[in-house]
Amino acid sequence: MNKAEPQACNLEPNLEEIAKNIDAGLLPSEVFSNQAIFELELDRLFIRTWLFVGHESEVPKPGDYVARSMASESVLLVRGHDDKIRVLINTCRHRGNIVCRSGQGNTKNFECSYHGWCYDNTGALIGVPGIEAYGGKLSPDQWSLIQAAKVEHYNGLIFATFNADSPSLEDFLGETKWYLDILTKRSDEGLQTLGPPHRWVIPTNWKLPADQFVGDTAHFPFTHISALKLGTWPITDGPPWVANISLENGHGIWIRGVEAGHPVLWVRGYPDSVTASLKRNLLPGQQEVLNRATSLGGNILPNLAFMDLAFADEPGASSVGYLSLRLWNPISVDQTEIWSWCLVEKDTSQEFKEKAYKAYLRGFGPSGVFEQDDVVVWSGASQTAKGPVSRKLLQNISMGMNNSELDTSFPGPGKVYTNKTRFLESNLRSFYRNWLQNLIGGQ
Amino acid sequence: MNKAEPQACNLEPNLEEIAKNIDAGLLPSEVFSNQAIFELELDRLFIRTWLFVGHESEVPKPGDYVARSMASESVLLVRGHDDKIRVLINTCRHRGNIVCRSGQGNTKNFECSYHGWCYDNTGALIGVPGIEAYGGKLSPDQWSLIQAAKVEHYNGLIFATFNADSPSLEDFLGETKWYLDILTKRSDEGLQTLGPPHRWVIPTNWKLPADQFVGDTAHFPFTHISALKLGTWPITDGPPWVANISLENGHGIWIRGVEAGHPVLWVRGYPDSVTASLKRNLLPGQQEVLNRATSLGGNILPNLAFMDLAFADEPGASSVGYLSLRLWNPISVDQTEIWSWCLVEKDTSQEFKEKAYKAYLRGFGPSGVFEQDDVVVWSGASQTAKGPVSRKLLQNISMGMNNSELDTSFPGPGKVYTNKTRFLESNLRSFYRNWLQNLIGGQ
Amino acid sequence: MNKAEPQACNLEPNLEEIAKNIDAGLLPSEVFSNQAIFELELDRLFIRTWLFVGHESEVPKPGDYVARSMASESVLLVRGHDDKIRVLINTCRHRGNIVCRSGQGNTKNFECSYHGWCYDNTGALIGVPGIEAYGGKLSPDQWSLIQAAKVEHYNGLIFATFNADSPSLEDFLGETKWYLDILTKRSDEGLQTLGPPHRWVIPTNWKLPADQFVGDTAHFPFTHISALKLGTWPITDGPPWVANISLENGHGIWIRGVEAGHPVLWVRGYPDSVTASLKRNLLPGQQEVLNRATSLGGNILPNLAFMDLAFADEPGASSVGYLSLRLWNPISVDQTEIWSWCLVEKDTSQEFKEKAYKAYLRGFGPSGVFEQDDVVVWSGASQTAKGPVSRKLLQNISMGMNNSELDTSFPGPGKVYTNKTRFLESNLRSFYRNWLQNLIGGQ
Amino acid sequence: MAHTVNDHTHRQVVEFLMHEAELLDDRGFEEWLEQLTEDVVYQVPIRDTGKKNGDSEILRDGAWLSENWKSLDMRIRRLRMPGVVAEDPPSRTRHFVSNIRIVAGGNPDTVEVKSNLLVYRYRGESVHYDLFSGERRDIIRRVNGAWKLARRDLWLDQAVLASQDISIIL
Amino acid sequence: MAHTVNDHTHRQVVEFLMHEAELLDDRGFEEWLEQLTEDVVYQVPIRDTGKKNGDSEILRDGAWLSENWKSLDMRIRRLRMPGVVAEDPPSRTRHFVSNIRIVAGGNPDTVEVKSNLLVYRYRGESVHYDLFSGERRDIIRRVNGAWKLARRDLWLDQAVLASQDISIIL
Amino acid sequence: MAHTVNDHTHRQVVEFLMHEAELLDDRGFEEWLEQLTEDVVYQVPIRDTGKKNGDSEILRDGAWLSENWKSLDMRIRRLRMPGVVAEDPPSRTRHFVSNIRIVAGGNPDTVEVKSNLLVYRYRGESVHYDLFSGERRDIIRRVNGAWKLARRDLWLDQAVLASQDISIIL
Ligand code: FES
Ligand code: FES
Ligand code: FES
Ligand SMILES: [Fe+3]
Ligand SMILES: [Fe+3]
Ligand SMILES: [Fe+3]
Repeated sequence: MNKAEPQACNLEPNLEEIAKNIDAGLLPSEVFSNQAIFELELDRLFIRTWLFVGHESEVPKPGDYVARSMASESVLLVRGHDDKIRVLINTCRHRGNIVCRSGQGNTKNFECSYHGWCYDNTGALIGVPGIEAYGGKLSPDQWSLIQAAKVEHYNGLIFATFNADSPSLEDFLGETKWYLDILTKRSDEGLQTLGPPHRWVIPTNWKLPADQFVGDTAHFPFTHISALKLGTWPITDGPPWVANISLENGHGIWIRGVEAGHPVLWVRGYPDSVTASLKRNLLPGQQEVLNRATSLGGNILPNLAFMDLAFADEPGASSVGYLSLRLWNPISVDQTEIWSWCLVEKDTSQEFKEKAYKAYLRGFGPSGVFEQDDVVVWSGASQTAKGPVSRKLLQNISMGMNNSELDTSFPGPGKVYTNKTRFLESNLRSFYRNWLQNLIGGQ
Repeated sequence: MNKAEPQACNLEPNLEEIAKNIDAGLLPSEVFSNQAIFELELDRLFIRTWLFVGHESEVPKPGDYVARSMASESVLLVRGHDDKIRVLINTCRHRGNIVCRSGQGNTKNFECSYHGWCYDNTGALIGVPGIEAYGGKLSPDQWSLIQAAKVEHYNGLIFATFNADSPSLEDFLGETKWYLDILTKRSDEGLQTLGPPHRWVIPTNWKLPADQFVGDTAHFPFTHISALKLGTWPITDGPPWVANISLENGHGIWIRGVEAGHPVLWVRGYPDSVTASLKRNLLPGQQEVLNRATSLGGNILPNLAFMDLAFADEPGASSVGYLSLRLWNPISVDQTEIWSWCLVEKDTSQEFKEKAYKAYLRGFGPSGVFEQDDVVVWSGASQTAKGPVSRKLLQNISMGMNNSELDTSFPGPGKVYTNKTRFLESNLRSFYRNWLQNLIGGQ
Repeated sequence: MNKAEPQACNLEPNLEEIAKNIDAGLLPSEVFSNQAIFELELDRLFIRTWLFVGHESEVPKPGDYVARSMASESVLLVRGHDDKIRVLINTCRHRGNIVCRSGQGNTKNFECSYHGWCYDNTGALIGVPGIEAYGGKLSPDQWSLIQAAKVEHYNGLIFATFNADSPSLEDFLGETKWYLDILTKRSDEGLQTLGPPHRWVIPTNWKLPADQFVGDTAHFPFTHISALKLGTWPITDGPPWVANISLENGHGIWIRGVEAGHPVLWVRGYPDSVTASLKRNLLPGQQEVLNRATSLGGNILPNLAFMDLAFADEPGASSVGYLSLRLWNPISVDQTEIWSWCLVEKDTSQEFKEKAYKAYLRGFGPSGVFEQDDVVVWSGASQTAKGPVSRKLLQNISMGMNNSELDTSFPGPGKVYTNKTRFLESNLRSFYRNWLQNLIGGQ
Repeated sequence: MAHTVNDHTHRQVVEFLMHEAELLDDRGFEEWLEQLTEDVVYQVPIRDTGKKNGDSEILRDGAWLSENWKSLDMRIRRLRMPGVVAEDPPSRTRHFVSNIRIVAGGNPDTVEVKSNLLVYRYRGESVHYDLFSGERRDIIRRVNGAWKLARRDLWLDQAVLASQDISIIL
Repeated sequence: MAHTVNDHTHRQVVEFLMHEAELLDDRGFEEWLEQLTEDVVYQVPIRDTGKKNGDSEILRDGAWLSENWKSLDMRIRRLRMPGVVAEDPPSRTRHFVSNIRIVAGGNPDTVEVKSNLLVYRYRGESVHYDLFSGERRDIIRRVNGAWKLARRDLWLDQAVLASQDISIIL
Repeated sequence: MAHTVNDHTHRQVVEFLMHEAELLDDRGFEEWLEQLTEDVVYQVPIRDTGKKNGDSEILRDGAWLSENWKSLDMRIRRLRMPGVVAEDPPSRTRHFVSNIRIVAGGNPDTVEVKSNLLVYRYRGESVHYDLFSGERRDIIRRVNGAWKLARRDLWLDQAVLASQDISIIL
């Protein structure tokens, strides 16, 4: 179908000028519509940095695999027969056919349907029909499936990178690890995904959802005004407190909660086992965060967003705590595929899990009453950014730039911005500064 | 869906060579398919010149607004609480969300659904939730909605431009005003639109419909051979007379009618009040034109076309006069959105209005028997212009170049071309010459 | 609809490096996804070389025409009133409207629906309404429909080229003629098409199907493993023999059959008249080929592929011999329109023809059990070639490069590669070498 | 949910709608015209995008089509003429009529019937097709024993037409 | 192919489905809710792309929607609120319900019915539309003489959603 | 507009068509095959774009499919094989059958029935889908008390196929 919409623009971007603007709290709209910037993002950011690909619990047994996308490169996340997790590019080395067309499964081998080249579940080329035809010049070990240069996980969250020279995952996450611990180490048994990830494609540049998740707490009472009235958001006592925590490498965390001293952990409805284990597994400061945050979200530049929150499945029902993960898969300058997971602690009851999944679905899944509203504003901003006049405008990301304090008493790492108004965009500035650094540094 | 059609070409256009060809009555096909030319058109023509946006009668009361598109920039045509008409770019200054998603309405304020920035109906930023977070550094008056640099109207036809240095609307229209008067000043009460504009998207470069409206009287008996047989076109006496009137700034008017001395005003079926007022309001020469033209059309470069004609709503029924306006909204090099209005004098009867609206619908609306045929030829020419051989061909726009007289006895301004054959393309040459001047001059 | 797929890449191709890789048996994936390469192909290959357009039997009578596409330029293959076959570009010389919108027919004239210019069935401009308006400056003979520079046929296969400086069709076909004779001269009465061509659009770069047809015999037992089990492929005795025959100008032929001395002509089920005429019309060596090939296919660079084979219409039924032709029409870098014909000798029985058409439909038409599988692998390879990592990979086309013999005892021309494994890609290397030569040579 | 018409009438009405759609798709336009009453009213209103929640459209005084017997006859005569550029070669249409709801049967010779309409339109030799979606609100009247279409309001679901024209009969 | 329900019930069930679809398209959401039993179960499962031939999907423990009366009521209340960004202006929907198959009638007050569903959704002022395709497997129960929807399983045919959201009721 | 078959037969025919479509969408191919007579003729002709007004197609001697029981059985056996590249993972199809018109019932055991067919086909994990639109002209025959499909002509509305293949049963 035709779209009665303007097309992406093709101006040559001036990265230095963009840098200056970001420092001044201004963001050129064209970062959301310029085709050249999108191509730079793929080349200098996405294929050079760590990308989230899935959760350990999705491939529990040797031979298990799930199909994923790393910046629209189709890959397979596989647990090999050696129990090692790899990320294999889903492209046959012979003539490029897609090796595996299934979304998930368990297999010993991947056999290409074009000429029968056969790879085992570690990616090794183990069968070439007619190999004699190569007169001994084809070394199978040089024609195995291309693997991501590194695959590492942090408490079950699996990341991969195509860049062999990248820092380690731990270094890449840096200060963010302290916060990820809060989400992933509450239970001795760890997290599990509920159901397969949701996948859908939305008409927006990938950075609009990413920058909202990194720190845009300000949109909440406006975009979600109707959803907030439904009675599924837990009500707590205590003076409201909101923070933007800017972390190394463009990552960021936001917290919506209460000031210290008014514990809200109870809203998550954890079973005793989790309440006990989190006391053992988390530092006191981390426990304090859980006790202050009714919701806590963030973005790990570029492609992983998360939100950890307490939410009820029905109006007036008790709330449960779950972790939602989001993967941004950039399809084109104005199309992004979302992958979305719901995770809970393994040692919660079946009833807790069902409640959590429904709370997730009805709130933040593709049919969720919060999610629906976000897509509209993201696609709106992505569309105006193509207008022949609007694409030359500067957006304003200076909120809190001249009125926020660093909360030095906060127990966690990073720059913890907060202010009385609870309106902040600190993390957005840090996100865009770092994003641009990748584009420039990659030159 | 896939389209089994070639794609737009990307050759670097040689504007000087195009200029020479136009002077020789030749037009390179690639002007309809070259992506680089399309981008030049947006940058150097559309966002620098006057664009038609609507009719005064569409926003009669303070607070009334309609959503419009200026070269695919989404704008709002609003009558502010101060009764002044403005054109506001529909892009929130904060983060670029679409401010207003409604097609029309009446409002005091436009509130952005992302973070609640609120603009009044003059575009002024009057509310910023959490403004304290800017520490006094955000001056709302610097973050109001962007307005078109100028908005002016000519007898109710509203135009706007993004270019503060443009000439006045009156200067831009120039000689064309004399003809617009004929269409807009017949009644003391002025014109009114009937119904909302029709909008549809057709697979053609915008210049093909525009150049037909500017002066292609020659296609009429061929493209419309079947529609002409239906008995809705009024039959008049008098020797047929056809003219191409080339006007300043690439505008053009064509007339299909009769020679002087065989008055045809009666075909328009005006009520007495209009017949009387047009005698008062129009110059004798203008009255003569109305008495000679069964139909009169034109194009104001780039985006406004019009046709004023007498037409019957049913075969054999009496004809009524109405004015049809067309706005060409370029979506891409081969997609154009059409906006189409039907207008009549306010002081005609309800019956007259209904008859006029049906005559318009059945003839020239998106389901009209004339309109349908035009889309086919426009899209045909737009498609061949992409062919790897055809895109290098020169089209012929020399009709009448070597055989037409300037009718110096004609009462109106401009170069009035006419000839015995009644086959003319004079206005097309003037249209393209001026179009190119914009592209070159804008360098 | 949105497509959750990466976009074509735009890197500037390094043709010299591609040449080196091809010599080493390596093929950069980006040849299937790079937009710049696609545009070079149109400009330097498709519009400069001979393209297949149809079969003589499709336009048997003066005035007969069929609409065709030459590299997405719409053309008409017409037999003029002078009984001469021409290829006319379907673009009106006046303003570029499509002259004829019908897929086939018989006509004296083509009249343009825009302004009535009328061309006869030789393309001559014979009518210009209002020609007086040109003041004698319009010479109709300079404004006739553009014709292909040359139209020639080889035994009924009609080719055309836009390049007046191209070699003759006979020189272009060169060694391939010897093989085409086998397919086209078996009967004294020649071939006839059965039904109109099938047309469908598949999401693949055109070279993937073309390179499979030129010599990829290796995919057969893998891609078609299920179809081969259905009992429609004829079973013959004799030691299997497979060859890749590389011919001048990038053309290639493959044969799947048996070694000499185990005649398999019988599988084609020809009537006596054909069995007799092919003995008269074919050289002994050509007859030997027919006696060794249960199937024989090939590709004439760039746009014609063919397959001549014996196939049963139902499991277990007797097989019949037919010729299938394929035209690759490149729509975009990742979209190809296929045109597909089934031909048989005219002097076969009605029953034979029906059987052949059903065998074709069920095997290799758009619903054919073999065809379906091929589209999947072609589109798979075309899609991975867009991945930000995969597009930089080198595919392997070295099969047989270091282990194949030239069969010098084979009666036909060209380099006849064969080996014991029957796995060969010799023709692919020759195809790509020649393809690249066109792109480089055209600079 | 009461049966507003008896089974016999119900089936007749359904068959009338099926027959009428078939005539359009088979290009039996003249016979189709015979299925209309002489005073037929055929309207395709414009639906605009309003702001107010709960109001999925504001129907102003506009229409995509506003026809009577004479104007439909005019359109159909044109479809048969040589040189009808918009429909030569003609579109192929397919009218998918579903969700038939007979809403009133006060007068035994007049039936109000709603149905959902999806029209697939294909033209020429591309792979492109158009879809039109909407609701029909018809009034069918028995004239001399035969059912005829007396009024049709087709509420198209689009605000901007996703088709280059309406050259077919919807 | 035995008639599992009598003609009368058959027609009632069909009319129930037509009425229910009409209420959704007419934005009569509150009245639509009244067509559901209080213990209604409304599920839209996820279908994933499995490898095994013969298995066109693997239904794991996921869903696009998993609703009950309260959660549907919540969604509908939201649709009526000012500031419901996702549906202001509201989508226009058209539910095309066809291939109605009444599969069981053991209990005279409970009917199992399958149908095919195509939903056309248009929003705003573009030329873009969404299509949702799937099969409904419903259980309809007679409550105090009126048929009510007691369970709906909608098997959507997509694995990756070709729509930016599901903000409408399918 | 006369009732050409009685209500009972009418309902049986409709249910036959619904059941047959369900079998295809549920991948019950072998059972579907049992719904065909042994001498079944299954044709999908090619419609070409002719010039003459009034002739929306010229049906020449070509077809997209031209099948009998054996060839359909062959296709179905293939769909069950491992390594059937075209359908692994399998397409999901939805056959929307509407506008059912029973056109003749001269012989009580043979019924001619036309219907409109829209097929939605989804495959793999993209957001892409195919739509096939056309008219079915079927002959249904009663064999030993059970209705069977004896002949199907499917008139697709496309001239150029808007799908990469026809690997499903339409
Ligand atoms: S492409 Fe995979 S084996 Fe050839
Ligand atoms: S984008 Fe409008 S208020 Fe933030
Ligand atoms: S475009 Fe063909 S006559 Fe003018
Ligand atoms: Fe949000
Ligand atoms: Fe016209
Ligand atoms: Fe093959």
